[in-house]
Amino acid sequence: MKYVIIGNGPAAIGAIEGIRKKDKKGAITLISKEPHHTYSRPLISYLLLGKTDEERMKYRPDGFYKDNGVDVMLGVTAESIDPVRQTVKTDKGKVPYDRLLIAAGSRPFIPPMKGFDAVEKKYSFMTLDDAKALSEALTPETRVLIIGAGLIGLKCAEGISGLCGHIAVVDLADRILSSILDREAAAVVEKSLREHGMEFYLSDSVEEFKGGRARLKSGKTIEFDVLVTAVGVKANISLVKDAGGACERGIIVNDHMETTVTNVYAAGDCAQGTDCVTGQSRILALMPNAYMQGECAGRNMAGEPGAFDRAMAQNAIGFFGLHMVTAGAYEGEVYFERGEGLYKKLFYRDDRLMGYIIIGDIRRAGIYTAMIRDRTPLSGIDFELICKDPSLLPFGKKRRAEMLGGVKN
Amino acid sequence: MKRVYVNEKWCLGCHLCEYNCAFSNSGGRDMATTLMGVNIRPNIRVEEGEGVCYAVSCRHCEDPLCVKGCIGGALSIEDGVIEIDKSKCIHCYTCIVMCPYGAVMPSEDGAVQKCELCVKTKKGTPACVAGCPNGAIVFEER
Amino acid sequence: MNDTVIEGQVRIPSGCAISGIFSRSGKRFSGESIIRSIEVMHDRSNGLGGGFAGYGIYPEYKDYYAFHIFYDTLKAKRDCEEFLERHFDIINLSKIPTTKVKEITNEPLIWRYFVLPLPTKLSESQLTEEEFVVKSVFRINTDIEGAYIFSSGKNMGVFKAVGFPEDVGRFYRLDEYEGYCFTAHGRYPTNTPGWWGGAHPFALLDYSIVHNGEISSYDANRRAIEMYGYKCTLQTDTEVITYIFDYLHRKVGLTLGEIASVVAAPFWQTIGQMDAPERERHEYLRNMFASQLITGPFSILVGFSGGLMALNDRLKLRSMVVGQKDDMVYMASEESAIRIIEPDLDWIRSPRGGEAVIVTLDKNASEV
Amino acid sequence: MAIEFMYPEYEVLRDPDRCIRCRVCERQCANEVHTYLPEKDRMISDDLKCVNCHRCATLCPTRAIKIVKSPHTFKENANWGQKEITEIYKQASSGGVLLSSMGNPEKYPVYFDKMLLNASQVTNPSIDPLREPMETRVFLGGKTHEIKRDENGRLIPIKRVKLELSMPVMFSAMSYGSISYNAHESLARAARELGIFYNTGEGGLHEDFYQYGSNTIVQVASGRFGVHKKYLDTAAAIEIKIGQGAKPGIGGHLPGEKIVGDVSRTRMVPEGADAISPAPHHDIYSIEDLRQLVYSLKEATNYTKPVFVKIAAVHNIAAIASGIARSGADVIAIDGFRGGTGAAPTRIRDNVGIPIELALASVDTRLREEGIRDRVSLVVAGSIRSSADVFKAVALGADACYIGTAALLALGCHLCRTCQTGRCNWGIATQRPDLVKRLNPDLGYQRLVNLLTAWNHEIKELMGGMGINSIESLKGNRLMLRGVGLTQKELDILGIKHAGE
Repeated sequence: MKYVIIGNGPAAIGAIEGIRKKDKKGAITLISKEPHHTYSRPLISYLLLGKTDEERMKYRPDGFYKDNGVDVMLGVTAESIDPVRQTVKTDKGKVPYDRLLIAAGSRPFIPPMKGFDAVEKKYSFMTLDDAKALSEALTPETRVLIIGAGLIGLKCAEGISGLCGHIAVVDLADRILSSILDREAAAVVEKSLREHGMEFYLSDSVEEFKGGRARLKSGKTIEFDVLVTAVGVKANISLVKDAGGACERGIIVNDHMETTVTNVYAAGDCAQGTDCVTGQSRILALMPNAYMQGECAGRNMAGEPGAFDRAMAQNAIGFFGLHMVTAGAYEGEVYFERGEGLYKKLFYRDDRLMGYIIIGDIRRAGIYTAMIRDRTPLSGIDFELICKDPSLLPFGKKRRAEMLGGVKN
Repeated sequence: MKRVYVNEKWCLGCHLCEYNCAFSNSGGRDMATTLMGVNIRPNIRVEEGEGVCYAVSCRHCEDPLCVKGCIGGALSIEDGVIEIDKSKCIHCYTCIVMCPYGAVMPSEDGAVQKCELCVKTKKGTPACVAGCPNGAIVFEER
Repeated sequence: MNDTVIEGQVRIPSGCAISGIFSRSGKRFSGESIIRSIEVMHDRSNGLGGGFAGYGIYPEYKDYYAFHIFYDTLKAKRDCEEFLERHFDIINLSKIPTTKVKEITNEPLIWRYFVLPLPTKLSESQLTEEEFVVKSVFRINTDIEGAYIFSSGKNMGVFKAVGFPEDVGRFYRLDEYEGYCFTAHGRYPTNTPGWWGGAHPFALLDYSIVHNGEISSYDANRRAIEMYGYKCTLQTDTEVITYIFDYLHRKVGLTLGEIASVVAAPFWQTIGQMDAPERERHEYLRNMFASQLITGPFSILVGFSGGLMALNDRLKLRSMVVGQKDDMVYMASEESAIRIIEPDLDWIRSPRGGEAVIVTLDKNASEV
Repeated sequence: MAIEFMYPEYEVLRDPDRCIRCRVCERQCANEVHTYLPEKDRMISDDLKCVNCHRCATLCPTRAIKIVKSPHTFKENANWGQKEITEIYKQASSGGVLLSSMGNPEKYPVYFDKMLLNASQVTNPSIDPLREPMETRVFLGGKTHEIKRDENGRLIPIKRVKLELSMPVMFSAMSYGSISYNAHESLARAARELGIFYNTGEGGLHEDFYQYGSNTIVQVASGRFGVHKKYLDTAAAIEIKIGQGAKPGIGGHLPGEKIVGDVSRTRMVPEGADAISPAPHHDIYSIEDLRQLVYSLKEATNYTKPVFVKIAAVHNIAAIASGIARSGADVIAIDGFRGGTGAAPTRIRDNVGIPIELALASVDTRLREEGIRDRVSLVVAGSIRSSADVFKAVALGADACYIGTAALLALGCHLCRTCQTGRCNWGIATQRPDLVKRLNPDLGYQRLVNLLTAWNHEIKELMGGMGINSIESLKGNRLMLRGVGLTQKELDILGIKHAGE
């Protein structure tokens, strides 16, 4: 069996580990445009922050490819696939496959902005190379303008906060981290970030760049030396789309990570699957999902059936020591608790927990995540107790015996 | 594979496991001097409720969500034991969001800590098990 | 009697040599060969006791109990004879013929009586004849100071003394006796009493026992057997073993084979592997006769009317071999003791621990 | 009374350099001796409540706690000791009978400690138990020397009721109620694993333990609690309890507070009602009455089970045992004056009865003199503390021993002798659920198995040393014993010689 994997992120690594759980021998070829050993992209902000280095950023140890018998083609770009002959055409030649995984991820999306092309120092914040280039452009006096107050934009802001003089963030949304936080929660985080010297221009956008200045829709102007665009990403779907596979915003996959093209799978940020909380088909561009989709794809490619139907939004992020965790969908009734160092919202509906936002004391939040993932009926547990304090106590003896005692009921 | 299992029927809520864990992972020579005045942060924690008590520590899942979720590759499985490489942990706490048992937790320095079955202390039986006075925590194949 | 403590006052452990010769056909042979046999094992004795038992030696008095008695004093003889006359019909009495041997000293008066219980006394006692005899023997041995009956069977006799067995044999002129079975004993006691009664064989009625060993179960066996009317006055292994055999054989009615399964019982583990009926029998015997189990080293030869049995303890902690040539069966502590009298054996083997070797006279044997 | 003249008997010493305030002691002490003072970040203790059970000291992870006898003392007096004085105070304060538990702790001679064992040297070989089989299997029940044969002359085994024990030790009667469910489960499981027996005592048999019936001796005592047909049928043997070594001549009393839930159901006593076992069986006022009960029980169980009669060792024990041996009983169990109890009046416990060694020796001798030793087996109890005690008892003439206190020690008992309070910190003599759970039978039973496995090894070693490879050759083998420091009278009663003889 010949496996070909396009991509070198967590989905690709998950696929390798998934394949090898079942098939120790089949040939695996990995094609990646980036020339680097697999590394963790979210770590690039920590690299700038000095909390990690290139060595420690490696997502898997140096021997990983060799230990798993992977033939690696780094710095090679996959250009198209031929689903009939089952080959991948790359800029270095054709590679045949029996099973193909597209784990090509996404690329920055930059909306059309007047004068953008003329901005001299402009960067994205997606890759290791992006991060290195950005950091080289910074001096302690540099004023940085970040377009986008989402996860990427703000992690970038945190990452460079010690390397530059000033940071301004512009976002069209009325709050920061609009994709994961509600208004109140966002305010909590925003306050903390402002305390670290950041400026926010929300419900606003750039009308025009001119000289070292951005003029906003609201009429405000921001002077800057370096521009970072972190508005959003676009899934890399063209390989499948061109081969006639179904795509929307991402490559459509089922619970087995199969695309509509025979023997072609997709996983990670380029794939669009079902959100187990909402039931909607969407891209869940999150590392845990990417890995688990990749692993599921790998197993299925190696002939071991098994679905991954537990994809959901789940985020853990921190800025300057303020931690927040979120998961699921913010729908239904709300349990709200706010106290010293704690902001907690639990969303529940139809006898199940739908989602949560917790800022501050995030200990044991995984118990809530599991309840969302497992659709634990709230009527079967002491919900009041668990709202206050995530523990195994509300689950009852029998369930605990399964969880802690290995007892199979 | 041998794992730590907890039978709450026999848990006395004495919290010795917590102290034994904290001591074992401290690398200290003597518990009294090592833990004197220390607010311990054990990898196993006793939960208590109405007439119920039991200890919770990492289950060392076969299919561990924490490892899959770890964005930095800091968590890994070595011979079935889920270990944390603290130097690679960047304190994102994705693992905490992933763990259904609440068994992964931030340590004092911010990196996550979790039960590693005392493999790094090289004492064989995990300290919580060895010190449990009532066999409520066992280390065995199931 | 001097100041030395003797058997009965103290328990004296001893090592020994034993030998036995048996003619299946009942052909009588001289006691000379048994002397030669036991003499070979000279080093297994230390001169502090030797003795013999002969079966078929008194054919002319075969219906009478032959009492061999040591007397320390004439008074003892008088008292004893008075007792005997009151209870028995004495049809013959004589000194047992001896030869002066320089190695044998301190000899007591040694007398022999052929007797039968007085019918009136016997019926008065409401005992069996044998029981009457046993009771009388016990009474004399315990109550009449200085008198000791050391042989009380029919058509058999025990000859023993302090000295090396070969000297004892010559002393008693054993070569002048003829019988179908002889056993011999050379003693190596680890103490120095000088009492003739303490020498072996030990006999009661027709049972005579020569024994090599020192049993560990002694007091358990003694206290158990004493419940059944026996008195272990000598505190010797041989005495208690003799009583156990007498009890189990004569009173309880076990066969010699069954007795072997009691006194040298198979281990539970072995019993557990037997077929059901066999297992149940062994379980029963071990359970019911638990106190008759003998442990510790022993090899014994049990002489009885018409037969001879050899038995080792269950672990075979003492040496013993059995050989055969034609109708003759030989049993001894050492092979040399057999080869000296019959170099050309049909076979020779070493019985396993607890394995009873029983030989009896052939059906058409010439002599009983 | 305004002033109590009591001063703590023990003091809790806490090493401040070692106490890490983990508060394990506080959580584990049912007597509430230890308290944490958060404002001072200190542990304090109320010594007066301490019973010296060592739970805290044992669980303290830093060994910071020591319990010491209080040096606080009365003026020296060879006649009025601390015990005598404080007992007066207690009674003057309460007006009640003094109660205590476990066995007689007073300084009477321990004859087991004055007897030494023999070993083989040169003249006969010792036997290596690692190389040769060493048999400790014991049968309890009367023996017969009657022989039956079939037409072919083959021996027909006569069926006799009997118990087969892998070794000459059993767990003595301790009722469910006086000890906990988990203690009972530990005993039952250990008995099964070891191939021996445990005894229900007079507390009935919890239905959960019917599965251990073939290793269970059920007791029929004067209160007849928990006795019914199925109870008898389930058991391997039935024991009529006449007396108990710790309290000969008196009955028992389990207070109503302990008669709850399963204890009530198992005893067949209404919840909250006191369970009072009368001093005598009111249907046994004489030996012939005993015979009737023995045969009633045999009838009720179709002559399938051995019947034990358990008596306390009292002055004329030999004559009593002789009577029992003739009553149809299969086993006589004799409980010496050191025997344990869950609660007994102190004066009775400490002053009534005789030592088991002397009782055993005289009973064994008497039964042999009367020629009836084979009719019954003798089981002795009353402070058998080690394999050596077992060994000496067998050499004196016992068929087997009962152990109670030793078994409880194996389960964690620290002999604090406050069973009567029901606050056993070791989960043994209590019915409080939070305390009962402290005894995990998975561990408890294993410790019992370990203990007796070790004892059995030791018994085999001792046997091998004296050249005996089967326990029946030890039974009554008093030559293997020698006395040290005993008077001629004592030696005579024990039927042994003095060392050196």
